[in-house]
Order: sequence, then structure tokens, then C-alpha cells
Amino acid sequence: MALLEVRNLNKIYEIGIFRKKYIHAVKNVSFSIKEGEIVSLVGESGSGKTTTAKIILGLLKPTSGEILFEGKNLQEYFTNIDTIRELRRKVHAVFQDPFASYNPFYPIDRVLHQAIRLIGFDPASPEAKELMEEALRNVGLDPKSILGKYPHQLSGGEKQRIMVARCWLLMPKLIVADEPVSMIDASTRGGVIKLFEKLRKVQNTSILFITHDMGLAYYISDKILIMYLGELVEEGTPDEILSNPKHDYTKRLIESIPTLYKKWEDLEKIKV
Amino acid sequence: MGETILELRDTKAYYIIEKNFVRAVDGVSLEIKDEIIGIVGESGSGKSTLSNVMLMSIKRPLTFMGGSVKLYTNGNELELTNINREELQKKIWGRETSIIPQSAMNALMPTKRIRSYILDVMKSHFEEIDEKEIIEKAINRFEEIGISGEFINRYPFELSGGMKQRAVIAVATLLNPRLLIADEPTSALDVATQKMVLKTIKELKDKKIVKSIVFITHDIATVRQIADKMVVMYAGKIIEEGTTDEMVSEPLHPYTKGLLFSVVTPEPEVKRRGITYIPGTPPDLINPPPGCRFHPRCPERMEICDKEEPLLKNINQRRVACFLYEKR
Amino acid sequence: MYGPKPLKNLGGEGMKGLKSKFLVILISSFVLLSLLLPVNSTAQVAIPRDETVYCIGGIWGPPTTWNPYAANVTWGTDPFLFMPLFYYSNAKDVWLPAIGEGYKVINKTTIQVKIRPQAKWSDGKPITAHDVAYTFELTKKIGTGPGAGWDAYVASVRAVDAKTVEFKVKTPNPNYFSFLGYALGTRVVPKHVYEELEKKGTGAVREFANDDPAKQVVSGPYKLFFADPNTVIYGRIDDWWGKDIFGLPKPKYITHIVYKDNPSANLAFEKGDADWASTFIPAVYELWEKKGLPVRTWFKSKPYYMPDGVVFLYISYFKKELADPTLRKAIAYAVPYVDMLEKAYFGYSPQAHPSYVIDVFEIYKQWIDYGYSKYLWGTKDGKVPTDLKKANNILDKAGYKKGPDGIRRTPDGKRLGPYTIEVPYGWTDWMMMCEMIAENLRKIGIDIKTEFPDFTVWAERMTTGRFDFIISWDAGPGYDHPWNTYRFVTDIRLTLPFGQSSWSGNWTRYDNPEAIKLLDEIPATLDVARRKALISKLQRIVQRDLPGIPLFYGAHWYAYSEVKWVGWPREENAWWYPAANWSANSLPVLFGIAKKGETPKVPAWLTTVDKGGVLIPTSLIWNDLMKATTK
Amino acid sequence: MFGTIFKPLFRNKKFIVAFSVFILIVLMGILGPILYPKDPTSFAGKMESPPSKEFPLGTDTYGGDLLAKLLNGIRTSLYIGFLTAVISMVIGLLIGSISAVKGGVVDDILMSFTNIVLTIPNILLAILVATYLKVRSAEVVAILLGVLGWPWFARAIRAQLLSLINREYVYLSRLAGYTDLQLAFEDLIPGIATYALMAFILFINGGILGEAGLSLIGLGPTKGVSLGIILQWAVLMEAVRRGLWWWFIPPGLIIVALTSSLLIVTTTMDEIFNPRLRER
Amino acid sequence: MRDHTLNPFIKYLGRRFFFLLLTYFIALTIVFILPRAIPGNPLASILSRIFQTGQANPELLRSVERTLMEEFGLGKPWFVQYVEFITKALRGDLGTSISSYPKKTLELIIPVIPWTLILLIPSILIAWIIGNTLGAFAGYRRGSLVDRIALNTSLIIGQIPYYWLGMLLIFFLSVKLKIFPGQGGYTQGTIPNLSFSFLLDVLSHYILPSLSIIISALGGWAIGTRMLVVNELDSDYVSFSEHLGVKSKTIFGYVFRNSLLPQVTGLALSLGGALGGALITEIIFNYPGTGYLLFRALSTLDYPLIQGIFVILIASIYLANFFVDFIYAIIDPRIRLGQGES
Repeated sequence: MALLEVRNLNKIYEIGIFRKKYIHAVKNVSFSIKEGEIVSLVGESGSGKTTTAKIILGLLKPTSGEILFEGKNLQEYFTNIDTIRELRRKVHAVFQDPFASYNPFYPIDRVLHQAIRLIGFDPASPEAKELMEEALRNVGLDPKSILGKYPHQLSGGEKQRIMVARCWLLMPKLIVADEPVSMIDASTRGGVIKLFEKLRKVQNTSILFITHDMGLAYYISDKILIMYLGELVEEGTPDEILSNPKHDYTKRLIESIPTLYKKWEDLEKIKV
Repeated sequence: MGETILELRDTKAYYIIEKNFVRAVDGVSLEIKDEIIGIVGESGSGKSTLSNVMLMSIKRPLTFMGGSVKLYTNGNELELTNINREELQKKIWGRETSIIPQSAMNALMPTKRIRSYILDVMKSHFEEIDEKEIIEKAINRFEEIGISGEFINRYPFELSGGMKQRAVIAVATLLNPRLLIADEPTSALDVATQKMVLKTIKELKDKKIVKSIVFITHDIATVRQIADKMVVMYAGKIIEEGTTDEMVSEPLHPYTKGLLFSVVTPEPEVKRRGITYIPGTPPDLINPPPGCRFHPRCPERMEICDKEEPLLKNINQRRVACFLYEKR
Repeated sequence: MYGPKPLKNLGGEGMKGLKSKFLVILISSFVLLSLLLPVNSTAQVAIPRDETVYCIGGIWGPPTTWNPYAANVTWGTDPFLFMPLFYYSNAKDVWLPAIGEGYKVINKTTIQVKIRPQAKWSDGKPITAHDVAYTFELTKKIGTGPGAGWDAYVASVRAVDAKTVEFKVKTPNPNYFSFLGYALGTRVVPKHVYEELEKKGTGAVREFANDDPAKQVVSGPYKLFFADPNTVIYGRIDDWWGKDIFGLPKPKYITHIVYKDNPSANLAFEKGDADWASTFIPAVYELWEKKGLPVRTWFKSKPYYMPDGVVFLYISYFKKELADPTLRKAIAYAVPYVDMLEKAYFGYSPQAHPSYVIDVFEIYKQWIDYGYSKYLWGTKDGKVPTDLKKANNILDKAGYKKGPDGIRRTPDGKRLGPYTIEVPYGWTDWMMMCEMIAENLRKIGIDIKTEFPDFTVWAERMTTGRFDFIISWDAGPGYDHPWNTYRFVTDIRLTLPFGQSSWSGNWTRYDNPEAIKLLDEIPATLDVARRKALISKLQRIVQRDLPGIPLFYGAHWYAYSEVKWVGWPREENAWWYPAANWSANSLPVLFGIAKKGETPKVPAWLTTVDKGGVLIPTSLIWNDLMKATTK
Repeated sequence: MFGTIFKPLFRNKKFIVAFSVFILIVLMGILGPILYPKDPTSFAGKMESPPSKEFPLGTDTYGGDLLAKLLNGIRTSLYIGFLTAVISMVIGLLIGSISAVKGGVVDDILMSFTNIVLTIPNILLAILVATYLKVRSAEVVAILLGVLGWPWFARAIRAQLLSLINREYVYLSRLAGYTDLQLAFEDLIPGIATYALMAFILFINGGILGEAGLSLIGLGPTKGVSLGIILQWAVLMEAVRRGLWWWFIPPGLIIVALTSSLLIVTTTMDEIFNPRLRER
Repeated sequence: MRDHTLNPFIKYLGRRFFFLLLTYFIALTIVFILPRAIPGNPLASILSRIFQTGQANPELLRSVERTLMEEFGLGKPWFVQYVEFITKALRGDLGTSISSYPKKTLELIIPVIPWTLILLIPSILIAWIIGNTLGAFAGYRRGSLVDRIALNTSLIIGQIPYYWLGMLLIFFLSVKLKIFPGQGGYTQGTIPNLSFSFLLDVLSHYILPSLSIIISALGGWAIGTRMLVVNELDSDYVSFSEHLGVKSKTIFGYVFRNSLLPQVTGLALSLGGALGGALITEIIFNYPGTGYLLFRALSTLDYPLIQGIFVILIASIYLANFFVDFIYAIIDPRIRLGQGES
């Protein structure tokens, strides 16, 4: 059984009372994620991938379609306080902007405290402290130099690591990672990616990895979904997609990405 | 490799913010020849500031702290640091040097038709102009670059992103400048358009519209596709310089290595190679670490590293600033 | 395609285009706007200052109409344009024959008036008895207009012949006061003009603006010369029909600028830009005492102004406990009359006499029963003294005990208050008086606050009777004074039950059949001695029950400046009164003044008949009526 | 946290000067009538006398002590300004946040309503409504001004909230199982607090100036003394053209000092907070 | 995606027009509801006027009261009154004035409107132009001494209420220095005419009230434009143009032009406030415009006249608003071509 199953998901935004405008952001999207699987959802901005993520996280209501998590319908089952808490423990997220992920008014401890409370501990208790420190060490951070600081005192990479530490505390079944590394420096990016891999390895967490970067998707995923103008246009393993793209859009995408080890000129020469 | 177009010698430019010096460009020497040169660095490495230094476009809080910037124009040698901003604007910028700005999307005056903007640019440089001739030339340039000459009659907001970017390129190169600086010109575009624009930039050189291009980016893969030569910056300094091919196949500086191996592209080589990262965070440019600025993050750190500053030394055709190679 | 083809380039190129465009817009809007200004390209630019009397205080808004049948005529219409048969002067209690030449008493119920043979409308048509009769009939039909309400007292108005009009008093219970007022004092309108209008319906009569100087048909020596929202100018008719009888009034123009408010009008007066003032001027005496300006009021010293009606402290009968005459008497003792007139009113009036009779006019003093007032209030002039101790004593004796809060309770245990004393917001002199009265009332154990609502709220409370204490006026002095004042304050028939708005008088809803009987008897009595006795009876009632406590006399705002015009009537040379420029009977003033530098001469006709003039004392008319047969 | 946020304010010279001026005037309003306990409504002195020992700011036409009037007037004007601000604030916050949170048709309707109120010139509307309010206490005037002043604030709050609601940290709090109430108190309100504080100050200004404007045309409070009412009487009594400067200059100066000091306080706050809160 | 069916320019204007029309209708409805929602006797003022001036006897008062009640007759069902009110208003009949009975309110309002317009429009435009130019120069030299002085004085000047500034101007320039006349629209007692001397007279009376509006509106515009210019200077097209060697003067022109665009809409938005201020200025200066009339209407509680003025003023503000929208749409190509509106 798939951990998460998305069936015929649609999202239409309506704007205005007098002059209604409709934006069909997500069109008939269906896919599934197995336990322990890393699935990438690839598309350019405006392709509907973030909307899909928000719907899965329960931050947005779909116009139609259903989402099954552990076989339970998201819209129907997770409706009361207890089940919502359950869902929050089991499905969590890391977002793109490490700066916007922290409320500037609070020390960064807050995001960890929130997780601690969610798993039923008092953030002030020694056990909680222990857990937090362990989680921070797990993401390669020194608890002493991190705790009590305000967001603007840390770098983007550190902030994203703390976000992963938060997931570490929660041990969710599924992490929706929406462009988690696109806003951090290239030299530190690898570290965060490795943390996701570690999370999957240690906790068998499934990850829905949302990105515009084909290279990243190719590197990290078990399965890649290509999204274009709200629709899922192609699905396959990274190697399948890279070597044998079927949809025009995928082809164009792969052709256009700058590569490190081959030069376009050379590639074009080979084709000719 | 051809004539020298621009020469920087030990240039320093700091941002002065609340009495603190942010050493964004700290002793950079560089020769730009008849080539496409890619400057690579992470955010905060000083690469964009360097582009301003190349043009001597210094505006508070950025302050030029020393060094020399020489521009060679058909036999003349101009020391840009001795020319005031007004003169630069009048005689150098747009004529000898030009730029494609970071966010080219909003680079064109939004409430003017491109045609009228072009005329303004021309009027700024020449006392008398023949409007018809200029428009004709401009239309030609547009078409050379691969967009319809009719777009000249439009407002910028009437063009799509890729078109707008190319219109900017066309306007920037109207006077066939010798040096073109492109500062992350593709970062806001989708991948397909990115490729198109990159090709356009490369063609500028191929069609001899400009002599040399400085391409500034954080993305090594892009540089790889376009540049002949690559310069890597870290914390306000150049730490390595060489031809693109060599740099990619055999990086010398530990930072270059780290950067290169943290790049993921959809290539089987990447999967084989794996992904690495550089621990720690880029240094604070107000109080940079002593010695080699990379030493706190360097996996091959030696004793000397936090005491002395490694100089940029020539090694074969390349230059690198690292004690690893000094000892050799 | 990325979009529609661009429109023609409307954008303008850079700064230069923008700048010049704004300049063009600016200039053209200026020019355009100046063309809109309401200018008169034909009229004379400025009227000669020397020939003009400038007035203030008569009009505070844009002029409206010059039609006596409109409910709201523009200032000047009554005094300068339309004449009555007789003008009345209440200083001397005399009648000045205007259109009328004389009267003839036919019997006790009938009087005939002869119209001057010379009298003509300004269009040359003679003024006839038919005009007079028609005026009255039209008023009755329209409901408003000259002599509105006449039919309650006048039985008939009939043209005996072209120049003789006959009035009959309504019987039984003839009201000679009202009858004479209507018959002699009503303004006459030209029948030939109004007949035309009436054919189009009563609406046409009411809406007639009569604002075209060329078409105005008037009987007076002036007609409209120019009017716009800020100015009204009347010009003299140099071939006026009365010039051989009365001469011509001296000013060629009478101008009134519409000022924003009192102070700005007063400022013009102070600067010598206005000559004839009918405004409230704070500390008017400083103008000549301190600033040395050639300015005066009627009196050189206190009270400076002639009186113009009694101002009362009214206490409503709406709250039962306030009906107690003893309580009212204590309140009357507590009012700080002298102090408040001095501080709030600049001493412009003496304390009002408790008999309700205005004692500033010699002629009215005969009606005061001094003996009773002196006995009642224990003062030399019979006026109420301010005596808090006495007020407290009265209340103590009557069983009004003070509660722990210092507030008295009625003998039945009802707390006195909280009450309010109110006048409209912005009537500063009265507001100040309220504060002072309230302060004293609190000292005698009444819980009272001041409240200064908007005029309409105040008026609503006043006319519905639902108030505690207010300061307000009475009907004003006519030749029927003091009867009209008694009637206004005590006649329950003038008003409606509590809660229903009635403007006609008796705000407090004082109800006393005894008073009503006297009110009906007095105007029917021609015998002066008997009338005095009846009035004395009524005085005892009002001083006992105190339906209103007389505070002071409202001033007849009249001040003049001798910068351009001299010879104005005043106390020492009281050749005509009323003298305020808005008074309907002030026209004669303009015949007696003179340009600065000329010697003013009071017209000879401004003396009583026995001295060779034309003025007829009211007593003469009463005598004639007394002597007449009943038939 | 708030301490660290507000500290830099007190290092800014402009802020210190403006803030001191404001506090000084507030103290005048609060303590003035106590330290100078003369009745502002009494008619104590000689009419229209210039400043003297007995009457430091002279007297008006009725011999009223203008200093007593001024001190009490400051108090009333501040009170009206403050009350106006509270009312505008509450309405603006309610409409803005309901609009932002509910979205959809509710948002459309509320925003259309807001735009309509915004488009009807509120000075004229205030004049019209005040005309019909017969007895106008200070509170009534404040309510009137407050009820007309909120639209721009509602729009701004809506915009701010919309951007806040879509911040990642708000999502993360929601993902941590926060209820709407918790979310509002911990994440949203602090986010708009400084903005709201600045708006509050501007509303106080609006209230003070609005009261003065209404009073000048005779539509101010019908009881008590305010700065506007002092000016109104100065105009009514032609104090200006008669050169009685002590009557109309002090209240005007106070209004200008009060409103400009408050404005400078907000602009310096804006200068200091904006970069700190917007850019990390 | 853009809609190709209608010219976006016309669509934009149509939408603005519809919105303003709707708002105007609401304003009319408020005018209708207010006097009916808050009870009071509107005839009180006219009756008291007769009462105070004439030798009013009770009979006269009673008959006048009866007649007036009929004339202003209420008592019909409210929706009938409403329909009557709206249809009358659309026909230009805004009722009969009470204090100037029996004049129609419109007859009173129309002659004063040109005075207000001639005071208001040039003053607002001059303030707008000077303020924006000052602000632009200050913004262009941001951080300089000139900028700081200009900014701080603008801040404070912007806080001076029109009316108080007016009082100061009268006191210093008219009463003390006697340079300009301190009240009225022209010398009192002269009859308006088209002669040169009269126009000169009007102009000399015009200067002080106009100046008080200009000075106090100036600061706000200067601050706003300065901010916009500072923002605009940071935009990409400025640095691009600089690096293409475009003349500083030309760049300043761009910045100014683009900063002015939002200020044009700002002009429309400020009209209401400016009008309110001008009304009070007129009262201070006894200037014979709408504000002066309104003041009279207020002091005599002439409700129909107050309402009439309100209706006319709102209509003119909306017309002006629409006009500014029109101009804005013409000069900003983004609106004209149907993009960039929000």
C-alpha cells in the first residue's frame, strides 16, 4: 500500500465577484508515494507544484480529487483535533525560504518547541532538552551555539538544518520538502541534501521533494514526476527520464539544463 | 590569448556601513582579454561588487579603497580610477563598456517605448543624431540578436521575459562596446529561455559585436557552457583562475573542489561522483578570518593557513591562491 | 502576438512634454474658471460711498425674494420697499400716516382710512383702497403674507371708494389691540401685479421672487438696485410720489454686504465701512470711550440700547414638583440678575421688571402696579432682589429639606433634580447667564446642570414644553404691550399639549382660567382706568405663579457711525424710534440724517398733530373709539 | 524581545526630540489643569486682555482665561484623538482581518465597502453627519471621526495579513497543530503590531486635526473646550483680523507641534523597524 | 491572459465610472437617510428667524408653520419619499433652502461654485507641481543637507492645518504688514464686472487663501515624491541607464516621470481632503465660495442647503476623480494598454 496516494487532484482559484476569473492551478494530478521513497516533483515556477504540496499538507483545500494518507482520506478522516495532531506528526514540511520560515520575533528554539509539544513533551522538561540537542547534533549543528539565537543571527544553511532537526524530532512518515535548498549557498547545499538522505535511511521517511532543479531531482529521487502548467506530464525513474524523455516539455527541459561535464556544443556535434 | 581589454591591479572596494568596512573586493588583480570570462562565487563573495569595480561604478556606501583599473581602447590606456563618474558616464559607459544587469526584467525604462529609450541613450552620447539611421541600426541589432525589429516600438511590459532580456542585450550593445559585463543575466528565467539567452550572449562574441564578456554567476554549470576562462571568488578575493575545461576537470583549490562537487546536474557522472559540501558558513566580510579566508572551512587546512595569506600564484597556465601549491 | 497594437503615442516624451502639458492645463483651467464667475458686465462698478448708507446686521445669507407673500423676505423689503397705511413708533406711542392720510372712527366696531391722493405705485398706477382690500384677501387665501392671521380679529376689509378703506372689528369680545395693529400697520401690495400672479395659482404667488429691479412695483422711496449672494443694494426712486409730502430720504443708496457673522460685520463697522449697525457688539462703549470712534448707540451710557421685548427664565410645568409657586419664588430670588447682566450682557439691559412691563419706555410705565411689586419683593423699584439667604429661608419654611447630598427634597420627598437649564450652543451671552443661574440654584439646593444643545434641539424642547429650565424670549413690544407679553406667557390656548410642538407661545403650558378671562377682557376695554385695573390683576397673578421669571430686556440692536452720515436719532435727539435697520418701521430715519458736513434737519412732519406734525398718538385713536357710538 | 526592538529608537536623535515634545504636550494636557486649576469656562477676567501675569495667555472676548482653556483643550483634543484612534483601529482591524482571513466573497464585499467609504470624502461626510447630531460630546465627535477614518488601515491590515498568512513560518506553526487563535496571537498579531502602532499614531493625528476642522465650522463638541473650539471662537470673534494673536496662535502651535511630533515619531519608527523586520 | 474583446483603456475607464456612480448613489442615499434617521425640527430655524425679526404675533407664526409643513411635507411613506428624492436629485432639484426660502438650493449653490473651483484647482495643481518638484530634487540628492532640511520642514509644514496657516497669513501679511487684503473675494461693495481693475482686485484677494492651500499641501506632496523618487532611484532601469551612459538629466527625468504617475492618482485621492480644507479656508478668509455658503447653511441649520452642497461637492469630486483617472490612463501606458493595474 502506498503511504500517500493522490487521486485526480484539481485546484481552481476564483478571483473577483463581478468579473470572475478562474485559474486552473492543478489539473487532474494523480500519483503515489511508497514508504521510504523519495519522489521529486519537478516543474518551473507556476507549474502548480507548490499548490499540490500545500494541498497535501492540508494548508489548502482542493477543488476536487482526493488524497489518501495511510489509506485514510485527508478531507474526511483528519477533521477533529486528535486526528489533525496525528496528521501533523506524520506529515511535515520544510519550505523554500529559510528566512521566512522563522518568525523574526522569536528565538529559533520556537520551531523546535513546537515539534516537542506536538509529540507530547513539555519543552521545558529535561527530556525535551535532551531530544532537541540530539536532533540538532544529528543535523550537524552545535546546540550550544544555536539555541537561544534569533533567526537573523544564523545563516540560511543553518536555518534549513534546524528545519530538518525539527523533522528529526517528529519522525514523520512523510516530509514535503518544497525547494528546501534553492535559497541556500551552493557550497552548503549538499549538506542539507545529505540530511534528507540520512533521514530517509535512519527513519525510513518518505519525502516528496519539490524542486525546479532537474539535477537535484535526478540525484536524490527514486521517482521523478514532471509537472507542466498544472498537469503531470511524465513520471519515471531518474534514469528513465534522463535517458528517454517522452514528453516534449521534459525533452526541452533536459536539453536546456547546463551540464557540468559535457558542453552543449559537443552534445550538438554528437547529434549532428 | 589576444589583447588585454581591462586590467585590474590590487583593487579594493569596501562597503562602509555604520563605520564598519565590509571588504567586498579586497585586493583583486585580473586581466580581461579578448575572451569570455566567467566569474563564479557564492552570494557574498564579492563578485557583483567586482563588476562595479570593473566599470568604476562606485556609489555610496561602496567606496573605492585603492588599486588601479585600466581600460585599453584602441591603443589608448585609460586609468578609470582617475576619471570622475560624470566623465565615465559620458565617455566610457555604454560606449567602451556595457552591462547586462542582474535583473534585466526591469532594466528598461518602463513607461517609454524602447525606440524612444534608444534615442535617449544616443542623444546622451552624441550632440547630433540622425534618428532614422539610429532606428534602422537598432532594428538591425534586434534582428541580429534574434528578435523582431518591430519590438522596438513596444513598451517593455509588452514583451515576455526572454524577449525583454534579449532587448536589453540589444540596447546594451548598440554602440558595440569592447567590454560587456553580464551579471547573473539568466537567473530569473526558466531553463529553456535561459539557454536561449546564453546562446545570444555567446553570439555577441562570435559575431564580434563585443570583444570580451565578463559573465558573473553563482552557477558553475552555466559558466562551463559559455566561458573560455573561469575565475573563482571567495570572500572578496580571487582564489583560482584558469581555463574552464581545466578547472572543471582538475580543480586545484580546496574551495573550487568543494564547490564543484556540490553541483548537481542531471548527468550520470554526478551520481557516480556523489555530492559533497563545504562545512561551515561563508565568512563575515567585516571581520574576515586571518590568513587564508577559507581556512576555517578547509578540509586540507595546514598550520600556516590561519597565519599567512596565500597569494595568487601562477601554476602553469593557471593561478591559484593556496599554500598547498606554494610548497610544491 | 503579445497584445493589441499600441494606440497612438499619447505618452508625451520625458519631462519637457509633461511640464508644458501641466502648464497648459493650469492656464486653461484658470481662464475657463474665470469665465464662470458670475459677473455683471453692465452695472456700475462701484456705488459712491458718500451717497450710500452701509448697513450691517440685517441679513446673514444670500438674498432671496422681495415678495411680501414669501415666508422669508429679504431684508429691506419691509422697511424700504412696501409701505403700510401707518407706521408705529413705540417710543412715543404714535402713528405716522404713510399711505394712509388719516382715519375716521365710524362707530365702536368700524374705522375708515383715507388713502393719500398722491400715493402711487412706482409704475405710476395709483394706490387705492382696492389694493388694501386685495392684500388682506390674498393673505387669507395664501396663509402667509402681509397681515397673516388678520381674520381672527378683523371682521372685514372693504373698499368704500377708490381712496377709502373700511375695517370692521370682529365681535363679540373685540380685540382692539390686534384689530388696530392689523388694520393700520399692514403693508399694502399692488393688486394689479398680484392679480396676474394669482391667475397662475397660489404657488405662483408664493414663489414670485420679485428680484428684477426693472419690474419691481413698490410704494416706498427705494427699490432694488443690485443683488448678488454677497450684496444687496437699494436705490432711491427720485420721483417718488411722497417727495412733496415727506421730501426724499437722504441716502441715494442703501447697501448691505452679507457678512459671515457678527464679528466680521462689526469689524467693518469699526473700520468705518458701515454706518448703520443692527448687530450685537461686545463692549460697544469701548468704541467711543477707548478707541475714540465717532460711533454711538441710543444711550450714551448704560443700558446703551433700547429694549426690545422681555427675556424670561421659563420653568416648565412638565415636571410636577416644579409647579410650586413657593419654589419658583425662591428661584426668582436666587437669580443673579445684576451680576449676570453686567458680566454676560455688558450691561445692555437693566433687570426686567417682575410685572412683565418694559419700564425703559416712559409710555409703558403707566401700566406697572408699583405698589404691589414693592410690597411683594420689598424693593424700592419693585424689582426682584438677588438674595440667596431669603431663597433658602423660603424653601426651609416650605418644608423643602436638604438631603445628605445637599440637594433639597420636596415636602413629598421628591428630590429637586437633576434638572437642566439650556440655551442653544453658541449663544454665548445666554450660555454664560445659564452658568451663573445654575451656580446660584445649586447654592439653594437644586441639582441643576447647564446644557447647550444645537438650536433645533433646544427649539424642539422649548416648543414641546419638555424642558426643565430655559432662557427664552416673549413676543416683543408692540403698541399692545404689555398685554401681548401676558398673553404670550400665560394663554394656554396658544399652545398644544406637552409633546406637541407649538411655536405660538406659552412654552411652559401655564394654565389658568382666571388669567384667560383677564386676557380677553383687557383688549376689549377702551377705558384706560379700567384697563389699568385689569392689568394690575393680571400682574398679581403672574407675580404669584411666576410662569416665567423676567430676567432682562432683549436689546434693540441699533448703533450708528458718523464717519459718513450724521444726525442719527438717539436718546438726546429722539426724533424717531424704532431705529434698527431691520425694523419694519425704521424708514423715517433715512429722512432725518445728513451727509457728513451738512447740517441734519429733523423733518417738520415728525412731530405730533398738536404740534403741527402728522404723528397721531395712540391715545387719540382710543379716545375716538371710546366716544364713538356702539352702532 | 520588544525591549531589543525599541531600544534603537531611543538612540535616534530625531525620535528623542519628537517624542519629548509629544510627552511634554501630553503632560501639559494631563497635569496642566491640575497645576493651573482655573475654570476654563468661567468669565473671570477683563475682556480681550493680552498676556499678563494674571493671565499668562491673555483672555478672550468674555474674559475667559486662555491658558486654562488651552490646557483643558489639549486634554480634550488628545482624548478625542486617542478615542478616534481606538475606534478606527478596532474597525480597521476587524474588517481588515476578517477580509484577509475569510477571503472569497466576504473579502470582496468587505473590500468593496471599504473602497466606497474611502471614496466618499470623509470630511464632507463628517460635516453632514455632525450637522444632524444635535448634542455632540467629545465622544460623539471621536466616534464620528473614528467611524470614517478606518478604510485605509483596513486595506493595509488586509494586505499585511495576506502576506503574513502566506509566510512559511505561519504554515509551519499550522503544521505544528496551532489553532487559529494561537496562530493569531503568536504569529499574526506581533507581525502587524508595529505597523498598527504607527497607524494608531496617525489616527491620533487624524482625530486631533479632524476635531479642529469640525470645530472650526461649528460642528465640534457642544460642551467643553478643545483646541479646535478655542480656534473656532477666535475665528468667530474675528480675533485674527483684530490682531488678538494670543488667542489663535498658541492652540495652532500646539496642534502643529503635537501632530508633527507624532508624525516624526512614526517616520523614525518606520525607518528603524522596516529594514529590521522586512530584511531578516 | 489579456481580454481582447474590449479596448483595455475603455474597459478601465468604464469600470472606474461604474464604481464612482455606485458610490455616488450611496452618497445620495446617505443624504436621504440622515435627516430621517435623526429626528429634529428643520423648520425651527426659519420660524425662529421670523420670530426674532418681525413683530411676530402668535397667529402669524401658526399660519407660517402650517404652510411650511406642507411645503417641506414629510408624512409620505419612506420609499415614496426616496424615489421622489432620487428622481428630483437626478433632475437637478435638490430641494428648497430653509434659510433662504423660497430659493432652490441649487440656485444658491451654482453661483458660488466657480469661486471655489478657481480657488481650489489652481492652488492644488500649483501645490502638486511645486511639491513634487521639490520632493524630486530632495530625493535625487537623498541624504544631503538640502534633502534633510527639505524633508523636515516638509514634515512640519505638512502638519500645519490649512485654516491655521490661513489665520497666520491674515495676521502677518494682512493685519500687520497690510500687503494683501485679508478677506473676501473682492473689495466689498463693488459690483462684480469684467473690468481689468476688478480682476486685479479679485487677484489680490485671491493670493492669501490660495497661498495657505498651496503651502500646506506642498509638504505632503514633497514627502511623497521624495519617497517615490528614492525608491525609483533604486530601480534597475536607473542603474542600467547610468551604465549605458544616459545623461543624468535624462535619468532624473525618467525617475521624476515614473514617480509622478502614482502621484497623479494621489491627486485624485487627495481631492476630497483638499476640498474639505478649502471649505474651511474659505470660511477663514470670508471667501465667497462653497465653504462660505456651507458655513452659513450650517449656522442657520439649513438642512436642504447643507445636503445640496454635499451632493454637489461629492459629484464634483467624483467627476474630478474620473477626470484624473482619465488623464492617468492616458499618461501611463501600462494602464492604457491594459497591464500593470492592480
